[in-house]
Amino acid sequence: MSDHFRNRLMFAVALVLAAIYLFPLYWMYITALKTGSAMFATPPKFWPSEPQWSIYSYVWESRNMGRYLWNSLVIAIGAVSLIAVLGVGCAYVLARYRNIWVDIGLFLILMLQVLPASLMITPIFVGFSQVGLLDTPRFAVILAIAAKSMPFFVVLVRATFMNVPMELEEAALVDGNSRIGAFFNIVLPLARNGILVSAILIFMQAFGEFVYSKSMIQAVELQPASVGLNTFMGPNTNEWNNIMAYATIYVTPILAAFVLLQRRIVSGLTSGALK
Amino acid sequence: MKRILASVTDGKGFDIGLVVLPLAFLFVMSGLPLVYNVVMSFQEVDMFSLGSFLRPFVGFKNYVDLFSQPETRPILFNTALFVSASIAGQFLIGFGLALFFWVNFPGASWLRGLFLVSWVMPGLVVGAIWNWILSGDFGVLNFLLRETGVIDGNIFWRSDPNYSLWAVIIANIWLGTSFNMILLSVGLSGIPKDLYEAAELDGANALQRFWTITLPMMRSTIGAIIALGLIFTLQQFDLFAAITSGGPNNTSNVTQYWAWDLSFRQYDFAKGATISVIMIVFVMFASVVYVRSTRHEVRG
Amino acid sequence: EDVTISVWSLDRDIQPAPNLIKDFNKLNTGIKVEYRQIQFDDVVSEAMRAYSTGQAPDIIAVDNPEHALFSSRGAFLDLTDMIAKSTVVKPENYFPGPLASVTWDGKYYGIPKATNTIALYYNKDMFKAKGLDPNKPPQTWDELVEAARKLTDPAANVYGITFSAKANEEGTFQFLPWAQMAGGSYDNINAEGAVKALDIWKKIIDEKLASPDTLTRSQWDSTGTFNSGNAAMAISGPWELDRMIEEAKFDWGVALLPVPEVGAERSSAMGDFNWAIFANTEHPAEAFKVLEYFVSQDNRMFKDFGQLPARSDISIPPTGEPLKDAALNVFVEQLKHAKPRGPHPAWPKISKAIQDAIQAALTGQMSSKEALDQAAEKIKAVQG
Amino acid sequence: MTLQIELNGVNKYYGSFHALKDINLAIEEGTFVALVGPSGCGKSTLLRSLAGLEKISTGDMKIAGALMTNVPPRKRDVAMVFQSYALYPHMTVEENLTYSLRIRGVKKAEARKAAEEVAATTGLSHLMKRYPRELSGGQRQRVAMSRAIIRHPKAFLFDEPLSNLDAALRVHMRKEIRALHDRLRATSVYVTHDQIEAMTMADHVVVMRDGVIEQQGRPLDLYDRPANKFVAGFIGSPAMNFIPAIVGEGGTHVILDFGATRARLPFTDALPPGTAITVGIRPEHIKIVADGQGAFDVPVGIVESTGSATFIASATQPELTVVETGRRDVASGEIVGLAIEPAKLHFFDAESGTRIEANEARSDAGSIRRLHLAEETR
Amino acid sequence: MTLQIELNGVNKYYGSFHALKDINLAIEEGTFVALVGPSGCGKSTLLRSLAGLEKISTGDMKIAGALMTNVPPRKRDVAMVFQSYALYPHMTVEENLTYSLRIRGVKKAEARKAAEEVAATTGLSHLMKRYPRELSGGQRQRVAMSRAIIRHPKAFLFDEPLSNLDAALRVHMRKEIRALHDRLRATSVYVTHDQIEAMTMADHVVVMRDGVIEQQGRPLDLYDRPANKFVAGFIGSPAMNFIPAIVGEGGTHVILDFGATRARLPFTDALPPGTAITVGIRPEHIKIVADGQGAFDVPVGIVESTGSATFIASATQPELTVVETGRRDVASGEIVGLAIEPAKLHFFDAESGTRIEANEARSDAGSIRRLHLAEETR
Ligand SMILES: Nc1ncnc2c1ncn2[C@@H]1O[C@H](COP(=O)(O)OP(=O)(O)OP(=O)(O)O)[C@@H](O)[C@H]1O
Ligand SMILES: Nc1ncnc2c1ncn2[C@@H]1O[C@H](COP(=O)(O)OP(=O)(O)OP(=O)(O)O)[C@@H](O)[C@H]1O
Ligand SMILES: [Mg+2]
Ligand SMILES: [Mg+2]
Repeated sequence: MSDHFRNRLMFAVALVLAAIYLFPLYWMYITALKTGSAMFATPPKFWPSEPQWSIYSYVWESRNMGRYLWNSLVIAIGAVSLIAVLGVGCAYVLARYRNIWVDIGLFLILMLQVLPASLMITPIFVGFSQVGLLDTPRFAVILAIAAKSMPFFVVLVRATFMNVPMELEEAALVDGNSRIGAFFNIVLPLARNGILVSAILIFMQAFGEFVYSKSMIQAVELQPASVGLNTFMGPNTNEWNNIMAYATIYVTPILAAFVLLQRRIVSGLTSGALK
Repeated sequence: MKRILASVTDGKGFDIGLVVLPLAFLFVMSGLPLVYNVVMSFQEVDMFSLGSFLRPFVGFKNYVDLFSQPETRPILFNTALFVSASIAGQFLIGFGLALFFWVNFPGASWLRGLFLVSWVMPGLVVGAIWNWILSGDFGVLNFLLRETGVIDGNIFWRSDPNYSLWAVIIANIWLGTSFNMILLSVGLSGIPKDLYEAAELDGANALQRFWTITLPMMRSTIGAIIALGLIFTLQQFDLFAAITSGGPNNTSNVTQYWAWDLSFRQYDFAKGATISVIMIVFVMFASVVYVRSTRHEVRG
Repeated sequence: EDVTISVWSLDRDIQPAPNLIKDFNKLNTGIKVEYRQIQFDDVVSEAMRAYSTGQAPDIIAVDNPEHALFSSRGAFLDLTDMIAKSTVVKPENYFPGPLASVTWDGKYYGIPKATNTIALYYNKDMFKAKGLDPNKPPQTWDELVEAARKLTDPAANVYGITFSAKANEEGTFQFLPWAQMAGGSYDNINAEGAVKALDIWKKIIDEKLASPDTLTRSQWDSTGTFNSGNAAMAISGPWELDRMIEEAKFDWGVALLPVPEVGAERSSAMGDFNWAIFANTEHPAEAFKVLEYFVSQDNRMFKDFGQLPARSDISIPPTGEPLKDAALNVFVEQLKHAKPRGPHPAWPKISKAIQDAIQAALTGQMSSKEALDQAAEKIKAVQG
Repeated sequence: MTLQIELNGVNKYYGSFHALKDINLAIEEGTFVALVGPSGCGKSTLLRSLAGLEKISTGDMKIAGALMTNVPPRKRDVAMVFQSYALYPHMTVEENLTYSLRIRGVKKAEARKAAEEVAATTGLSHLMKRYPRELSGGQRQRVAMSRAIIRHPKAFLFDEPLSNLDAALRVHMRKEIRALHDRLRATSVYVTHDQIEAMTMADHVVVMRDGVIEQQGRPLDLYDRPANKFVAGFIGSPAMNFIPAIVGEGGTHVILDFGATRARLPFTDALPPGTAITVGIRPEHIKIVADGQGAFDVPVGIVESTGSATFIASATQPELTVVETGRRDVASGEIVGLAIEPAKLHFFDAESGTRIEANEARSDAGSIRRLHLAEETR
Repeated sequence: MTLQIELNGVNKYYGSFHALKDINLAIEEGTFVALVGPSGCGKSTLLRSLAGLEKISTGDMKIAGALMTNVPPRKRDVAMVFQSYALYPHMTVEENLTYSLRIRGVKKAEARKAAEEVAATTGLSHLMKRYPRELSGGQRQRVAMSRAIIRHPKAFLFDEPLSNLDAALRVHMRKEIRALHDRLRATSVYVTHDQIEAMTMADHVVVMRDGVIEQQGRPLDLYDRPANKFVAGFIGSPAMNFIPAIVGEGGTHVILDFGATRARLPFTDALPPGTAITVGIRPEHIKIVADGQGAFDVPVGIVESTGSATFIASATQPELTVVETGRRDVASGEIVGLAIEPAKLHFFDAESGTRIEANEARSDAGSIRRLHLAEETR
């Protein structure tokens, strides 16, 4: 069996797996194109009989999606930056040592994210309103998301730092770098796989964050896309096709962007470093 | 002063600073709300007294009340089942996919990226889609199973008490698989190739290499993923809201959905908080297991 | 300096609140109204959180069963005196159901904003096809079941009827009218009639006259299957009309909810929101003025926004769409029998007890009697 | 004996880099082969190809007569010591050692006994419970070594297995390895930079350069009759001295070219006069004698002593290195005579560097005419 | 000269493992120190402590007079070659080399020039754009080496920097390192297992065993007067031969104990008769002579030749190793005589192994009485 054939075969299998896994995505796409009731039809239709292409422009305009997406982007970038700034160092230290304090730190970090956002929002809202943070609602949401997602980030990035040989950092120290310099020049680039992927995951989460945003951001102009999506949900009505169209518009580009980004997960970043 | 400064750039001070800062941030942002919830579970909470800590103290009354309710036990059982089945499913499928895409065939990295989709789709949309997929009459799952001859009659995934919890588990596994897969991929990429070469020369076949090299070398990643997966699963309630609403008759109800339902549907915040404390205890246990497991990690 | 009044409601751009506010602000009355849209699901929790941190708006729209939650605790302003003096707001103009939902302890704590109810939609084409008279929709429960049996056609993927018995407020919303028609009520939920009602539901589910997914499906999704031709009848409200006109490719009609037996008392559910003013508002008078303006615009409610005003003195103008007009007539008739859920400050818990009972019975885990007895007990405990 | 390992026209490319160039090699069963060559010449690549870890680009490779193209490494039954050790970081020393046995289903007690035996010979007994990260460099290398020799494979592949060990341990290990090889009658391929290892352990030495096999044969054959200048310089330490020279008139003597000065060495072979050649003299074949007593005189350059031997470099261009046993009291700058055994001279083509075979009828020993430096000019 | 590196009572524990035991060391500025010792004796640990990578447990360490306890590595201005290389895997060779310069703010062009120069001497010029994973073992080691020598630090720390290089390259690098050291007048500490490196490069050799410094001093002093049996055996390759012996009656001769047989060597020192001692003879100080012509006769055991030298082991217990230059035609089993220079004998206490100083009045060379094997019994 030649390599070429094996590659072909693997690719075919991968396509099938992806097709299965991506089915919900496909369903989102075609539901957006179906009329409101066609999606309830038995048997299900895998291609809409009358695709409603106009729905995209309708959804985009009626909800002023540009603004929503912009806000989502601001919030997600803010949250990822904050988390990265605070979390990377923390994860690094937790990976570097092996003692009781690290255990305690890890334990605390895990425990601090145990409550679902829905149970956290009340106390956070109360606290934020008292210190006046609600006057800058997007910033408040960024803070809240950062707190919520940082433990996730720290725990994962810590696991990547575990793979970076200590000797490389030592070599940098002997070469005349400070701890900070060695961290940025050596350790960080070598842990980039994990950091990148964790950051992507955090970004996506923050981009779609809903519970904090809807409570803390009262002005529509500042609300993110996730809140905008819910405007299709009424007391007795759910405009599913619009919801799906809306989701399509915001999922597709992000997905595409991150498919590209995560390709940088290359294996063996540290290979060749040590004897 | 100079000493302190030096320690910040080169010594322990650097490390302590890096940890203390985020921990302090976390403590304020997450720790206090946690405490707030715990305190609330011992109080009588009036929906209009949410803004203050000073509420009538009722001791363990909330706990006693909670455990005297008939649905409590099945819900706790459901939670355990939901969590373990979801994590097992996500992890196994995720690991399988990660291993599959680890074989570096052309296109692997692109396709792997597409699996991130479950992470980026909004919860509302995911819930709705699975709602349709799992629907008894027009559900695609039933349609496919029927067409392929696996089943004769429709399974009412959402509404049959025997299946309802599994309906949510299936959806949740789908949701969590990408998270597992992508992070396990990262973990796999961190294992030095020469270990596999050595093992292969030592006569280990693929399965043996997996058990003796891959798994132990990924210990820290796996530990982290399972610990986080547990926490995520314990927070998952979008899917319950969308697919079964905990029904029928609580057969698919779990603590997190119940806590949410109590707090935000029945406005019984104290009970909601009480349940959350039970969850905290559960996670505490899991965290201890995780932290202990880090003892055996291999440092590169 | 203008007085600023803040208003929260779930209405979005094509719905009343934001438009009325825009019009109001144009009047330059010295009152400036700010609007915030909140999600349907979060109205109460948002309101409570805001209220307890002193950030509550002046005016809010709440769902009618939750009104008592606030009024009973004095969180809403008692409007009785202002209404008495008002030339715009006249209690006698309102349907009794909506009005009851804003009343607590004999006082008015709000003003109904709009209303709706449920009735029986049916597919006339299918009636014809199955030899039923499309102009004689079922009148009683037995007829309903009988019709459903005839209409059910598994081979064609058609159920006789669709409705929602979901484990949330929708389940209660759909079931309560049945119980009430047979002499039950939320505080007498295990009445014999209510048990019978639940038995009928159970029969429908057991015989697969309705999809088993009825237990987990919302009204909107259930009615979707009616629209797509997979159910011959549907119990739902007027919010469906526009979608149905657009998507249902068959002839349909609406009938009053069937009653237990001919001549029995009619009853129906009552939905939609009420306006209220928070008790801690700094400008109660101005806030009331805003409400008065809203009320004064009730006659635009249907024409411009497609919602039914909660008032008996405003007739629904014809839309020129015969199917819709016919349906609306039925709904307006049905509205006369609509009863509020509660009012009771612990309504969510009462409702939860009822949902649990419905689900327990329909999944066969308890008999209808046992399930409703248990619910009654829980409700009693809630009532204290 | 059967041909155990056979390589025919093997080529290996890393991207565009040609790492192995048309390698032809036939190793008989039970042979101990030393693979030597300068750093980066492709030794590890060849070893890894034999193990099946590297896919060869063209050519074919047979082990025990069977084509190996699609045989995975674990089916080849070879044990390998990696140049980079490749220890399993998550296993203790003992687990590292017994890994291959456990994989084969050897019983625990038995595996442990085997591990203890091997550890005893490699001096790891007291480290069995340690993890690789807690070992010194040499200890790690010994674990790598032990991990290979605990097995009884068809072939051993050693990639510089002793480079980080001290002399005593190295001598000991050398013996152990050779004894193991003899006991198992396994074929061994041994990469080393240590001359002594290559010469004393191997039955067959392969010298590589830049991906090409320059020469192969029995160790002393290589030492005595290197096929070209490269092999001559590579085998033997300190390296052979090379001096550019020209065959003198009549073809019976050579004129050594030290830049400023010349020296004349009689030479009985019949080479075309005027041919430009390179003369090679091994350091151990030159003796320091009193000024005027040798073949020619040179000023002394750097003198280094290791205690047991003294390295004396001449201050000439090219420099000549002489090894004398024990201590030798010459000072830098002193003029000394160099006595050269003519039978030990090597001749290479000046251009191509290939060996020019001196015929048996060499000038008799001792008959080299003494020359004064700069006596002769071209 | 100032004391550049000073260690006082330094101890280092890894958990409960005592890796460095009360190390006292004073190294003057500009000295080239070779650190040798068996695998696992603590050489790397000492080097890492000097670099500031390992926190010493007790004792103190001064560099240039300043206490180093709280001085971070980068402030010590030392360059180190790691035993495990520790190359930056995400940087090309060039980037690896220039890293330390770039940190110091050296301009790009300048850094590149420096890198090119170093790469030229280490033979890496054509590999500048490669990543470490694309290099051979020896090439990696050269990168590690080059990375250290590109700098001009106060001190160099080398941890087996040449172990994976071939002989020629090693000779070349040795010269380069020493030249660099001399040029920069930097203090260098050089860990090596290579005897020749230690003896020829170093001004000062430190011999360690099990975390303890056994002896230190000038290379030839260590060779000539090892303080104990361990050092004697460690310095010199092949290692010194040790034979248990007893001082004979009158204290003027020793009786060598070969198990089954005895041999007698006259000895003029006045040692208490009957003292159990160990006699040490270096292989290079024994000459093979005709049967009956030497101090005593032995049967020949294994004979190995590296071309330039022949190692002959006796078939006695203990085994005696003899090194002869060039090829020597003796066959295994043959009986040969061994001529021993009496002045080159070493005596050690049989129990403690410490050196017993032979006074100047040794028996004159050549006067060793010829003995037949088994002539004498206890
Ligand atoms: N992390 C550790 N935990 C326990 N013991 C250790 C650790 N690191 C090193 N050692 C032990 O300390 C001793 C000294 O180690 P070191 O690396 O200094 O040896 P070395 O002299 O450099 O040896 P080699 O020549 O083999 O490199 C060794 O016996 C080693 O096993
Ligand atoms: N992945 C790679 N990409 C490009 N070139 C490579 C790669 N791996 C090895 N090489 C090159 O192939 C050549 C042969 O490498 P190999 O490791 O076989 O050398 P070696 O003979 O073992 O040298 P050493 O004695 O230094 O270990 C080297 O020049 C090396 O730079
Ligand atoms: Mg190599
Ligand atoms: Mg070492």
